[in-house]
Amino acid sequence: MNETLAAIAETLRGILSARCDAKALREADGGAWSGDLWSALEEAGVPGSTIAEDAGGLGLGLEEAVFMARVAASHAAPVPLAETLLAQWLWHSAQGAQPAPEAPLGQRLTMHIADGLAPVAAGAAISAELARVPWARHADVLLLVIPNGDRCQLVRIGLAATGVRLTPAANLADEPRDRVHLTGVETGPRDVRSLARPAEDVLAMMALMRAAQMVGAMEAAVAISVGYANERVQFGRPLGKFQAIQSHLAGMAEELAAATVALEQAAASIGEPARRPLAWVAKALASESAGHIAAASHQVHGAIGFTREYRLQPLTRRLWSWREECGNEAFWYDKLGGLAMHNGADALWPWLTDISPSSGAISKSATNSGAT
Amino acid sequence: MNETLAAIAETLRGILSARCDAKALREADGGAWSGDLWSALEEAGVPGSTIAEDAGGLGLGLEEAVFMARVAASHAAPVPLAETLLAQWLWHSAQGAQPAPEAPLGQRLTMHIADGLAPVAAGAAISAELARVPWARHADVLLLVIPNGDRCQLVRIGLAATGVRLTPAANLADEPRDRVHLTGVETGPRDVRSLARPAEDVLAMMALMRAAQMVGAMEAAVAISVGYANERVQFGRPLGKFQAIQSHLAGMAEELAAATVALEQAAASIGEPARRPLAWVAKALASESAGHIAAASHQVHGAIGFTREYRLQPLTRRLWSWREECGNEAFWYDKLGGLAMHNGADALWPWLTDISPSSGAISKSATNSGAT
Amino acid sequence: MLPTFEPALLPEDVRALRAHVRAFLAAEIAAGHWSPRANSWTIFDEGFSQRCGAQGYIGMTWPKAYGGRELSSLHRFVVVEEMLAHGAPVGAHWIADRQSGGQILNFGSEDMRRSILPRICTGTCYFGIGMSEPDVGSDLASVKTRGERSNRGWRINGTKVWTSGAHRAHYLIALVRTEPRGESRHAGLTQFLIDLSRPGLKISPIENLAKERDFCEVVLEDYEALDEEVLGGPGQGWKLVTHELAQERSGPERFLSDFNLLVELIRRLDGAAHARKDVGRMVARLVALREMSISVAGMLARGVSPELQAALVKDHGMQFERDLPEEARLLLPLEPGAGTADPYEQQLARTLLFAPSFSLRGGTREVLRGIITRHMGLR
Amino acid sequence: MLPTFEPALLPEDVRALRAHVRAFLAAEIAAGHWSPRANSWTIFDEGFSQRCGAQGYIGMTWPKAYGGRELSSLHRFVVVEEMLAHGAPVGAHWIADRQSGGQILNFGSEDMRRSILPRICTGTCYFGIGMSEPDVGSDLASVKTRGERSNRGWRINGTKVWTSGAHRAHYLIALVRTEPRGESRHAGLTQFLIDLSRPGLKISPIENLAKERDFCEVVLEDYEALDEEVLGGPGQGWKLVTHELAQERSGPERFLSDFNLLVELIRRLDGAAHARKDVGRMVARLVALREMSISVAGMLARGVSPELQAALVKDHGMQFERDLPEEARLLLPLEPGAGTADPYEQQLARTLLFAPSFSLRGGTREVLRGIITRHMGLR
Repeated sequence: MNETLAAIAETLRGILSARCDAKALREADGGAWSGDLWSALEEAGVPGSTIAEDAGGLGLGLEEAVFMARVAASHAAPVPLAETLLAQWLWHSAQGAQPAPEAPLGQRLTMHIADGLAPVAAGAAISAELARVPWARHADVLLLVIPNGDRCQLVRIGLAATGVRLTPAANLADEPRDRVHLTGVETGPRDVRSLARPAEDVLAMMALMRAAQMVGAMEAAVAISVGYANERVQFGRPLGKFQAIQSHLAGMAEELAAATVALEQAAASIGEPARRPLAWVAKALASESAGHIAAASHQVHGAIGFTREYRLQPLTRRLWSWREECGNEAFWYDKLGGLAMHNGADALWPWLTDISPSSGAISKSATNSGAT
Repeated sequence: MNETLAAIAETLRGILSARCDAKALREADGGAWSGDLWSALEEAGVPGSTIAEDAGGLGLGLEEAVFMARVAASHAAPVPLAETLLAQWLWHSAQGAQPAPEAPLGQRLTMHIADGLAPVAAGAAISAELARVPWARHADVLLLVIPNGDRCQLVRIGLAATGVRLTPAANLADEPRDRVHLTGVETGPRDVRSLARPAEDVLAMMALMRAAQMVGAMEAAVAISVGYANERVQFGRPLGKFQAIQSHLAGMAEELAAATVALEQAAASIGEPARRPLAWVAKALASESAGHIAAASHQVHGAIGFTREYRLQPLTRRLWSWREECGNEAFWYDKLGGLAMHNGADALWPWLTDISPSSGAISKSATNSGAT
Repeated sequence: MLPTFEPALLPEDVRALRAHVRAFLAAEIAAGHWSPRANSWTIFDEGFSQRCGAQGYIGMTWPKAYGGRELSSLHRFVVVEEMLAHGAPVGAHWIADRQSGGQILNFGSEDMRRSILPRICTGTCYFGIGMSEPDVGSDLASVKTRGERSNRGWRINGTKVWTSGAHRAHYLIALVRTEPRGESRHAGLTQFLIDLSRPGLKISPIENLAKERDFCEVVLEDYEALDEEVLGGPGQGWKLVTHELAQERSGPERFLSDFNLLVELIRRLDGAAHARKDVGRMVARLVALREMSISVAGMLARGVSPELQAALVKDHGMQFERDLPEEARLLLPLEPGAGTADPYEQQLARTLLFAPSFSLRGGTREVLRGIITRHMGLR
Repeated sequence: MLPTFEPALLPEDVRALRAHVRAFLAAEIAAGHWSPRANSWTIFDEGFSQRCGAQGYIGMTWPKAYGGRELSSLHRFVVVEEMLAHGAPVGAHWIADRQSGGQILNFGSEDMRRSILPRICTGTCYFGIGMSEPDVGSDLASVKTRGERSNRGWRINGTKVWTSGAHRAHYLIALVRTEPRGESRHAGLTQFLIDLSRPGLKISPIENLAKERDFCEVVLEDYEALDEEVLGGPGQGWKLVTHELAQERSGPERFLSDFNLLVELIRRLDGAAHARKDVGRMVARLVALREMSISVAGMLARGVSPELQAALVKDHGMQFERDLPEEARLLLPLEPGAGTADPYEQQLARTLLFAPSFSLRGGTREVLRGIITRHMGLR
């Protein structure tokens, strides 16, 4: 871990451990906005950290964003941090119609890829119905991503604007996943930017942020399980002395290690389009492991883990939700398998060696890796 | 177990335990014909037991045939008993062009469903190439099954006849699975019969016989594994005291129990066309369990199980072969899933209750169960 | 050495009984009393239980003298499997019908039988399970709840936990240590009938992660039990609880909890070819599990103890129940959550949240696997 | 507490090295010396080993004084992974290069180093592993082979088993009990260099279930070892064998054994849409396993002990290797057998037969999982 990340981790953990206790999580489950937590994060400059430096942010990149999302999720922090960090970064990576002066995108952001929409002219009014938009009810701005060939359009929608209506919905962890109805919502020229990446890249980045959250939640679930196995005595011995429990915990550690390595290598190379499939791998492995690790954690815990007051369920309910969001493992495995078969049998090994960030700058032979 | 089956089991075990030792199995692996074993089985009337009583047999049915195949396989008996029992039964269930006098089909039988052939006129010459015919090199007669709408034709081919040529091949267990080349092989009027069942029924019966063999081999593998776990000491304790080993063995017992129940219910209702899917279930579950049980047996045994001289491998190599033969689990699951979806969601429960032999005579609502 | 599952043939009159139950359930659903739900045996619905009682669906195997019908375990099996397969809310009478009533019938006083069993049969008297304690899961012999002799009988102190529905039930049967733990861990335990309407009890529902309040904590503070409320006699607790667990492990709820999810999955798949293989696999496993379960019911009907077979069906069935939602979510992906009207989405969300509990009830996997290997001849 | 896998960056000159190995292997295949096969690190091919030696592919990390190239573990990693990924028959020099040479370098006498290491580097000197015994599998501390002081040094008696290729190798390194087992099970053990050309040895190949003769039984009957053939000093055996096992567990052969099967599967699938998801899953797992393995190589290069990470990669990789043929057979069903010319069918049959051995080498799963949980802080 480099020094920047270590410093971020310390700051974040200080904020989170005090403000993500059982009471706070229960209130968030009930629909309350975790305003104190968010304010503390804002005071520390966290949500705005991926805003470009010339626009008043810290100019952190996605690798740091991934790390922050992971740490926040290990505390089950009920705030749209992952969404805000990514949306800010995308907005500031994109070209605005009128580059200066730089206007802030918003404070509490959410985003959504609108596959069904055609690119809009600046100033046009937008009507659409968007399902399962994360945290919409607590966000002030929605960043709409509209596919446009090998680019995409980013459209800033103020959620307090006329023509915006929400129907509340939630995931299994009670995180808001609202339906957003847009009826002739007007956009100004400063609200539309063009991003030099295809929408499937943005989806991969969203998936990577979810993978980061899953790794964080899995780390916490494994740590809690180890602690419980050391404390709880059964048949006169600590649980952890039983081979069956050891086997559960070792299996959890293995899957978590694989998912973590996959996450870190994808985050380290998020700027290289030829290594984009690493994000697919990261989300796929995290999604598959999430189910196994959640089940094994509950298996280790027995009945106590099934209660709402115990601290395992905020993590496992998130894992069960996040694994489906932004493409589950079947979705990303399918895409990766399609790529491998498209590249052909003899290209598999060179592709495997090239795709790894350990190989340094990528060679020509891997440039077909984006095609499917 | 009823008395007939108990008597058969005793006879068979007496013959097999003396003649399926390591030396005999090794010779069979090398390509030798297990003549002594077969003669002993013939003397006891086993291979001919499914011949109709009026044709000189015992008139046993497929339920007994399934049982005999299971017991023989538990000793890895290297002879075409399953094939002979089924072929004899089919031949005597079919209608001959000239019913009397009854001529024997043969002594050592094999069979093959020739999907590519059109029904032949009696007396016609047959040319075909048949892949992976079990035991062909040691058999005297091949029963060729030619689909004919909702019936099929059974054609008796003497393997010593002019125009028959073999290319030897084998499965992973060194059981002959030869390629049979037929070039203008002549058939007499007594060589062709018509069976009032579709070819897919015959395939299901062949699959059921393989399922029986797999259950037999799995029973032996589980028993050997339990014995080994009791004997072998590691870290100062018998292997069986380790929770990880217990877990392997319990898992094996569970899968074996499910496969056995599936086999027995399919065998008990093999005469009822509406319950034919039970044979699909039996082969599918046996095939899937075979892999798990073979792997777990080897896991329990460690290195000794990987040696050729140890008695586990004749069983596990057969399991790895048989699970692919006559349709593996993917094939039969697919067929069963197609049926369930064709029947529709609300038909699933009535179908489940009707298909079970525990329900007695089948009701009307299950008669759609043959359709896919 | 290897477990055998003798086939059982359902009695001829089961056919009519099954038709009767199906008609009853169809009418219930048509009347809008409830909709089919996965894991329905945790759903408490007094009205439904009373209507079941009116139909004679509760306590079916018990003597007529106590309100029963003197039918076989196979008859009961058929009623229970129909209820579960249709996702009917059997939670209120579930424990009483499955295990507590049997304990009272076999080990209770004649007064107890006469006063309680007929009320169970009418669907108006409900039970909770009083086995587990805060630090006692699978290792039941280590229960810490203590019973001491008192003037009137016994004074009981301790805490029972995970007692399903205790806040809505009338009784529970509690496993209590009545003599200090000696050489044998299994000696000195006693089962008591606990009347939840009496003083000396503090019952607090425990919210589970699905936000339902099914489990309770029951604190006994100087609860006074009468001598005649001892089941089977002081010190007989271990034998009795073993019998009770065998009942708890043997039923079809061990693989039918999420059957309704499979039904709704098939409906939503609408014949999709990519799903055939996996759907077929689930159906095949169900076919075998159901046959094994019928065999266990047949053993009970013949008076044979199915300890091994019940443990085996439970462990194997539990695995099936846990696999089913995981298969479903890959065949028909969606983001599960609250507040959907779609039956498949509802069942999937509910089953995902309940799946961790599938392995809790009736003993952990390790306990079950220990039973299995012991019977297999592992020394 | 949770394992960390620091990313490693391969040195810049690895790119040229990799290209060199690929060209070498392509020329080997083109010349018809061998065809790619799964599990190729059990295939003994002296000619190939000598040609590898001539290229400088063996003992790469050792000092130049002993014939090595003083390259890093990461360089060796790249050569090894290229060999395995191309299914090259590295069996003859495999053990010597991976573990025995390192033991000699670190714990052998200077004479031993000078006489043996250069021959290993030229691909002409081969080793077997002398750890296991007939009744000693994972529990190495219980070895029964005994060494007693003799006039010339030590007299060794006992039986070693599962020693790969001992009938074709020149040496083995044997773990021997040289003092009676006392309080500590790990004390009193010593590693010896055993010269297989000397008297006092009976070597019998053991046929495996794939009908290959890779493993041997080695009976030592009054075998005389010299004092200078003790590695590291008498009583140091446990420490040394632990070091050796870490080397044995850390390599990419723990997930690349059947890589060739995946290649041939993809070739035969020819883009079949039904297989995409499962192929993608295998590829994803490989991506992560390879990165973890590179991280382990990086730890070795930095002189950090990778005991936890190596155990973790081995156990996880082994699972991948065992799953691969099972996935393949369902995606592309066929009846596996001998005598086919199709590469996919060949690799599938070979891998199915070898799969049971994947978990044998380098310690059973339970041993590995014990190491993992201990490092995780399980007390």
